[in-house]
Amino acid sequence: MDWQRLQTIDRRWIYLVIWLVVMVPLIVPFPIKPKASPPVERLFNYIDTMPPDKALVVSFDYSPSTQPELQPMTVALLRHAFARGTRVGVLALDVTGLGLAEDALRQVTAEFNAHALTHEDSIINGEDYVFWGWSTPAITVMLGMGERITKVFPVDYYGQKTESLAITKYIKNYDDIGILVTVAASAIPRSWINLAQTQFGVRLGCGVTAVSAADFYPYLNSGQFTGMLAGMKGAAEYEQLVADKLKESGRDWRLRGKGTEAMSSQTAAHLAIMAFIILGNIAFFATRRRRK
Amino acid sequence: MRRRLPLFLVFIMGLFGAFAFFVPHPPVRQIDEVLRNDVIRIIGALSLVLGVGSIIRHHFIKIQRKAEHWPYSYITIIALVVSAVIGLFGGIDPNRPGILPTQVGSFSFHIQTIYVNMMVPLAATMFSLLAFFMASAAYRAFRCRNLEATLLLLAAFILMLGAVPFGRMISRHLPAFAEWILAVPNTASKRGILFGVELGVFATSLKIILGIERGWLGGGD
Amino acid sequence: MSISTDPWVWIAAILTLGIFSFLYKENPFYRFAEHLYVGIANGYAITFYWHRVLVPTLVDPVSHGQKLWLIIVAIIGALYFTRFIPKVSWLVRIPIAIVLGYSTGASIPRAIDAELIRQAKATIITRASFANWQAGIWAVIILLGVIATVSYFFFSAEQKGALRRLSYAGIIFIMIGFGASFGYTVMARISLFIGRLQFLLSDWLGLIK
Amino acid sequence: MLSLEIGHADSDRYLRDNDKIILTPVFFRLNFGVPIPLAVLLLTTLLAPPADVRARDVPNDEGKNIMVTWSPSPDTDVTGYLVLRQTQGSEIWETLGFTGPLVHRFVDDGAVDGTPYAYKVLAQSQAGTSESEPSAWAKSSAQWFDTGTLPALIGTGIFAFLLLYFINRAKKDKSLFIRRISGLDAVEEALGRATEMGRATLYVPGLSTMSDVATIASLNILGEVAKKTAQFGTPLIVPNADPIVYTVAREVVKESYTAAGRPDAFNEDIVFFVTDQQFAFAAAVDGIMAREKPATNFLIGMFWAESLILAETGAATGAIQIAGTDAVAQLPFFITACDYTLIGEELYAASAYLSREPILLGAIKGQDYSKALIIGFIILATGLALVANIPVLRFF
Repeated sequence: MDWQRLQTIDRRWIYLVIWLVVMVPLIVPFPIKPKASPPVERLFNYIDTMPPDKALVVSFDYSPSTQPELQPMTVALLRHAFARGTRVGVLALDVTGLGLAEDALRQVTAEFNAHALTHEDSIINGEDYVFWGWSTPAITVMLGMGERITKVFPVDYYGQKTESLAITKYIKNYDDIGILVTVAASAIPRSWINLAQTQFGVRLGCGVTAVSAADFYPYLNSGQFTGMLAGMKGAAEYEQLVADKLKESGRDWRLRGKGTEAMSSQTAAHLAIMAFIILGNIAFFATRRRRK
Repeated sequence: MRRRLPLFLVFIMGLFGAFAFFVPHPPVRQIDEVLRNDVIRIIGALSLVLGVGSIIRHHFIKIQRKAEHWPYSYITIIALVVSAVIGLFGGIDPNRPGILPTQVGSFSFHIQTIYVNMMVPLAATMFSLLAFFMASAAYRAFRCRNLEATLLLLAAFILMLGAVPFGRMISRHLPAFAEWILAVPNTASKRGILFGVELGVFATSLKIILGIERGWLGGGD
Repeated sequence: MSISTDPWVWIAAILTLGIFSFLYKENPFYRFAEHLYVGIANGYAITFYWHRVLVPTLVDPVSHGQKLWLIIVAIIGALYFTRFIPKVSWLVRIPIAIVLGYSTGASIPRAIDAELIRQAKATIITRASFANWQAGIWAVIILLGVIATVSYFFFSAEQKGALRRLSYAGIIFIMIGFGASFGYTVMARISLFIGRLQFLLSDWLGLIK
Repeated sequence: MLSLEIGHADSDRYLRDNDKIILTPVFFRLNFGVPIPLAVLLLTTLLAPPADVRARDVPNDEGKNIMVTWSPSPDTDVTGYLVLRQTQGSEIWETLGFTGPLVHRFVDDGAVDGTPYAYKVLAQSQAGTSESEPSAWAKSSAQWFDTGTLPALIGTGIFAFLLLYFINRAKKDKSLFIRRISGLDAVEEALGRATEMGRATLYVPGLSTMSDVATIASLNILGEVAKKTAQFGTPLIVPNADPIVYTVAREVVKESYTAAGRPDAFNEDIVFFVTDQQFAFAAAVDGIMAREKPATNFLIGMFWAESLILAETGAATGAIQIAGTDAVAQLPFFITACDYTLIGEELYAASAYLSREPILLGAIKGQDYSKALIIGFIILATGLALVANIPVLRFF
């Protein structure tokens, strides 16, 4: 074998391999069943055992640039809530997150309504969920929601008066919220702690990008975040937990999990890079020995 | 005058910038806020004209000299002018249209539409090239040449293993070990580097304010 | 399979492929995307600086007769253009001096306060660090690592004897840290590429749904 | 219900006497033999008010702020607190704001300095509200020195002294030592290679503005590099991502060409601006690297995620690459993809190293002593904390 040539291989071969190992699993998925790490499991378990009258609130605090990592999380969270009949409130603190929230809600409600037979099964806007929309500044939203949410969002994203929505009766302020999950690529989760949690004691969870996860571990360890989803891996683990739950309750719908799907690409890409490193070193040692 | 006035200004402004950090009294705070929010921003925004002038000139020279690939210079100039006209006259806020219509039938060419459908995908794609470049950089650089290079390689390897489900299959403790590397040796080295960097920033800033370092003045007298 | 009919999706897809083609080699397709990108980026910057900076901070107040002193600021900013007039071109140094002076001055206490003092404080070991023995050992390792790393950056002393050994230990820490940062970032970068592929395969080609 | 009546009054014009008027009958009736169950009912629906409301000026600020603190109502069903303010000489209580049930402090940021104010706090629950006694009068004032910045002031003073002392000494003692920095030793070799190959040299002074000190350090190095390219007659390409940096870079390069005795070799197209958008700039520089194939690339200054995009493309074109940045997050990528990397402070030592100017070398010595001081301080503080159990962290 020509080790010397392998050492100075045209990098385009490497690019081609990376391209293929990422793309093929997206088209032909070979699902790797992810095993949930403790922070993901804690978030799932909390939401799963929350009193039925408490709502889940998802705050879309990210922009399209981090969508590949974060959108699967919000989708999985919505699925989880609807699967157990939990009421859901949705808002966005990043104005570009509005479109992402709308996409996620449209997707997940369609998934559930496609299998709905009765009014009870259906997911209905204003009854089972409310999309408050966006407001600024963040501090006013975070504090105002502790007093009365309809004051912060007098009309919802679709222009309906929030006071007139059936769901408003059940979600008035933080007291009615079982957990609020902020999904963000910025420092916003910290503001949720500093304002909403220290002032009103609302329970928080977060979903963050892989790169920023290290910054949030201290808050997870101190219990300020009940759980955390970090990067695509976190999203994939949550998707799997939700899929298992749906299957258990006889709803084996095989919904598309962008996180899980991407995880096989991620694993393949990581293994490929590691294989390259190993190969490079074998070639390196082989040529060095020959030189001696 | 030509050198002294700028040096004097740097000294005064620098002194004030540092002073404002320690003094919260209203006149100082207010001036500081005005400097930051108005003066620096306006001066900065006006400097863009210089930059745009430079890029247009750069491409005009190419076209004039018929330098290699000169026809592409037209693309930059035309794209620049067209998007600037759309943005300046069509408005930046979709809800407050400018004097230029930005919609033909159902087709919108508002500057935000251009931003979302051209700049965002271009930026995201440039950014995603890193997936490939990390692989090729790792392949070339991560060789066990000596102890330092080997440690670089091992640390990267462990972190990569810890990131995928495969790592847990090798050892249950691997993800935790990866986290430890990040939290302990990594923190130590970053902090050590940071001490030097901050002192370098401090020293350079002081030298500029005191006029010891004056390379920024450029040539001439 | 349902290919998108939205012209903007097509434009985005074509530009995406244009950039990716650079991985094979520099080519007219990439060159086109690159030149277009630079042009639009500048056009957008002009738009942004005008509508989001100059109009609210300068044009609006002044046209309403408020903050008239801003006109002086605008004149100072306009001194940039003296660069093109050889006789008074030195005046370009005035706006530069103002921006440079203020920002370097402001960076002095902040470098000390936010970074040096805070980081030094975090490095000091107290009895509380030993609340559990593991955390205590880690704190000691961090302290030793910081000392070793800093010693690598001693420039005015010759690297021999104890200093040489210490700064070599510093390099070891630096390399482990760099390797860890590199490995840690891989996943985020692959995610970006997955995002682009999902756009191409799903939004554009409709191959996966 | 009684408690509802207490809180019923419009809080914007809330008279202090209200609660007395309404509370009196309660106690009246209690004292005069109301059936016990009714009394219990009345007492439980009554919310205990917050107590011990205190107001004081917020220290170390620009005035206008008064901090209000209180002991919470012992009732557990409190949903929040409303803070009210009265200006001396006025009968009106105005509502200032709302805090959550867990927070027992509030900053009034709308006070007029020197005017006395009194505050009271209203506890709210589903059942109703109850309010505290008013606080004593308090005034806000502005301070001339923020005592919280004292450590920074002391640090600034000590480091500035060390720096200036060694700069001063260097003016007399010219034999200052500086250790080897391999990245900078390579500059000459790298430029020589470009000359031999008859190819250009690319210099990217980072993507940041002049306010980033790394940019200034980079421009100093650019000055030295440009002198050499002028001497060797190697073409130089300097693309910029900030208009002001572009202006200064142009001046610096022009000056270097003049200093090297080759003002004729300088042309306006050496230094140019590209765009201030990060990835558009990266795309353009990648294009330049791939088309012009410079023999040497300098990537020195402040970089973000584009660091590896530039460095890997440069490596692919076969250029010798010298990088330097103080952006700790980007150093791993430069280390892996470039031939030489100036790590952190090495970037700042560079202009002293290249120019060998005694003043700059003196500054380096001052920085070294400052570092030694920091390390000594950390060790000393650790010693004191561990051996004598002195709460050192509280001092700064």
